[in-house]
Amino acid sequence: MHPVEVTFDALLLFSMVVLAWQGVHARNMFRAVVSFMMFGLLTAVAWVRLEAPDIALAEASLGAGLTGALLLATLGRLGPERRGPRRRRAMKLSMLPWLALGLVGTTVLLAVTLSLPAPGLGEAVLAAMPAAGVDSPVTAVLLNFRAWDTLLEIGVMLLAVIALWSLGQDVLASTSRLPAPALPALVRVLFPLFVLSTFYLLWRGGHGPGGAFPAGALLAAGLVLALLAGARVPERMRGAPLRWAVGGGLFAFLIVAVGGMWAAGAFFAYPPQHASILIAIVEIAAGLSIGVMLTALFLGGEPTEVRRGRT
Amino acid sequence: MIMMAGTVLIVLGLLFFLSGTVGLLRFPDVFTRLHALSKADTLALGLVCAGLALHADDGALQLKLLLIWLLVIVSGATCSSLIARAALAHGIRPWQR
Amino acid sequence: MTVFYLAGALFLLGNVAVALARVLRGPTAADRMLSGELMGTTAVAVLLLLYGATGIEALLDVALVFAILAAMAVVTFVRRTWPEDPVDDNGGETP
Amino acid sequence: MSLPPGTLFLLASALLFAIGTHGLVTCRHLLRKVLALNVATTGVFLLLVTLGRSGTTVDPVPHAMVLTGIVVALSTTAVALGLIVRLERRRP
Repeated sequence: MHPVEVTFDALLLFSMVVLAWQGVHARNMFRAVVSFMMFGLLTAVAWVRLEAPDIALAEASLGAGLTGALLLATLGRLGPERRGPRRRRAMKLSMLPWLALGLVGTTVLLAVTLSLPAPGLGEAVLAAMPAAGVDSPVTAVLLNFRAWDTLLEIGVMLLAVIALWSLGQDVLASTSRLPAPALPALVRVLFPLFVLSTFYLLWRGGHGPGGAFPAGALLAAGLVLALLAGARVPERMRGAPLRWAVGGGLFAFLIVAVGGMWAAGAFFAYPPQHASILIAIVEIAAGLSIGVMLTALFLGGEPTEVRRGRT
Repeated sequence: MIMMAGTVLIVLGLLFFLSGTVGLLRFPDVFTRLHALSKADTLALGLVCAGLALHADDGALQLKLLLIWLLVIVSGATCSSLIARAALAHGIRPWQR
Repeated sequence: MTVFYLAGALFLLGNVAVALARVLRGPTAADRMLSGELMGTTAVAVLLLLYGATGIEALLDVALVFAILAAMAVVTFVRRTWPEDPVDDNGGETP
Repeated sequence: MSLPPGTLFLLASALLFAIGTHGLVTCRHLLRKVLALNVATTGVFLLLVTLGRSGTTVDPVPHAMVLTGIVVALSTTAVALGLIVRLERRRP
């Protein structure tokens, strides 16, 4: 490693630690949230340094982008923080055992890394790649070798949406009084780009970093921007169509999985000759559905059905 | 020669980033800081993109670099306007000597 | 050449670390958001330079995503965080 | 440089985890707790990927795990934030 690289890593990680501390303990809540968002940006750069561009992509879109927007939106709905009297001295003292614990943990980790034989699963994955139906090892693990995890992951997200929707109706959908003439223009320019890059990332997923989750996040970002610029969820979309869109990804995934059971004898066993087309279908369905789910998470409640008078 | 030009552009871009930061730290109020930061940063990123495009010899890559720069121009300009409007609406008065 | 790119990225990182002072000092929420915007643009530039250093093409996609998503934070801030309720700002310039 | 390559990242991941868990325990405000939890999660992710790099080939399995983890973290954060908003409404 070149000294410049080492310096870069050291500065990057140091800034991350400082920002993380700020993000948890800053006196002002808004400052904490902005620090946390910057922390997310730097984390994405750290993933790049660790040669994990796929994680960097997910972190940039989900970790830094959507989480940040979600936090900002929540902050606008909370009152000012009520604060008890602060006990600075006591807090500093309470840090000591934690510091000690951290030091011990670090030492153990270092010892473990240096002594482990560390074969990992890299070789095994590379050996199985020809039958995977995609060129990217990470996508192969996500959608073929360990597709089960990804299925459950989409299930977790669906559960989150259901939990939020069962809390009530979309509380975040209030509009502000501030005039912003530039905003609709921005959305008109950006929205096609969002959709375009969603499909670009879906297509990239087969060969390299990309795939359903970053693509879904971009789609969600586009939809959220449109909603923030004053667009409403169209009335005929509310209710059943929206629920189908939210559940569609998991549904398609399950159909493919059960189809594999019927055709090849095991849950999620893709027949090798159809693997790439099946993965493409799953990926597109999951990507679109993830986009809708993330938007639903941002809204924080089910868009109200306005059919009340008509039934 | 072209490599040289690219390197010079990148260095220039880095200097503009520095000037944007100086503006952010030294200027007296939100509006002046916004003014310094948005212009300097957009230009700086443009210079870095141009420099890298000169170093790359692949059309698709150059196109992507151009796209990144255009995106930053559009969103940077709009966001600056939005922040300035919000600040004004909150009763922050522009700084006067 | 690789070292040149890395040194450039290091320079930008140092630049941002200095600019963090604005997040700490405020005084208004707009100032803090502004430094966030600087951070976003700089992160794009850092990624581009790291692409130059490593040649991993996917970094350009990451930079593209950053550039696209930079707008979302600011728009959320303007539409949701700031309009309803001036977020504390312990005695800043907000009247 | 005599340090083994991943040392800095391991150190940072330990620090982040410590900051996160400490904040999770000591902070009163629920939003801060959510932020602290996310910081701790990032520490764990960094650890996973750094350890995955120590072999001869880059191991894609930790990458896939972290990708899954990021999505799960986002989902839980969203639900937690929704609950916090509801709680705040309830309180006088």
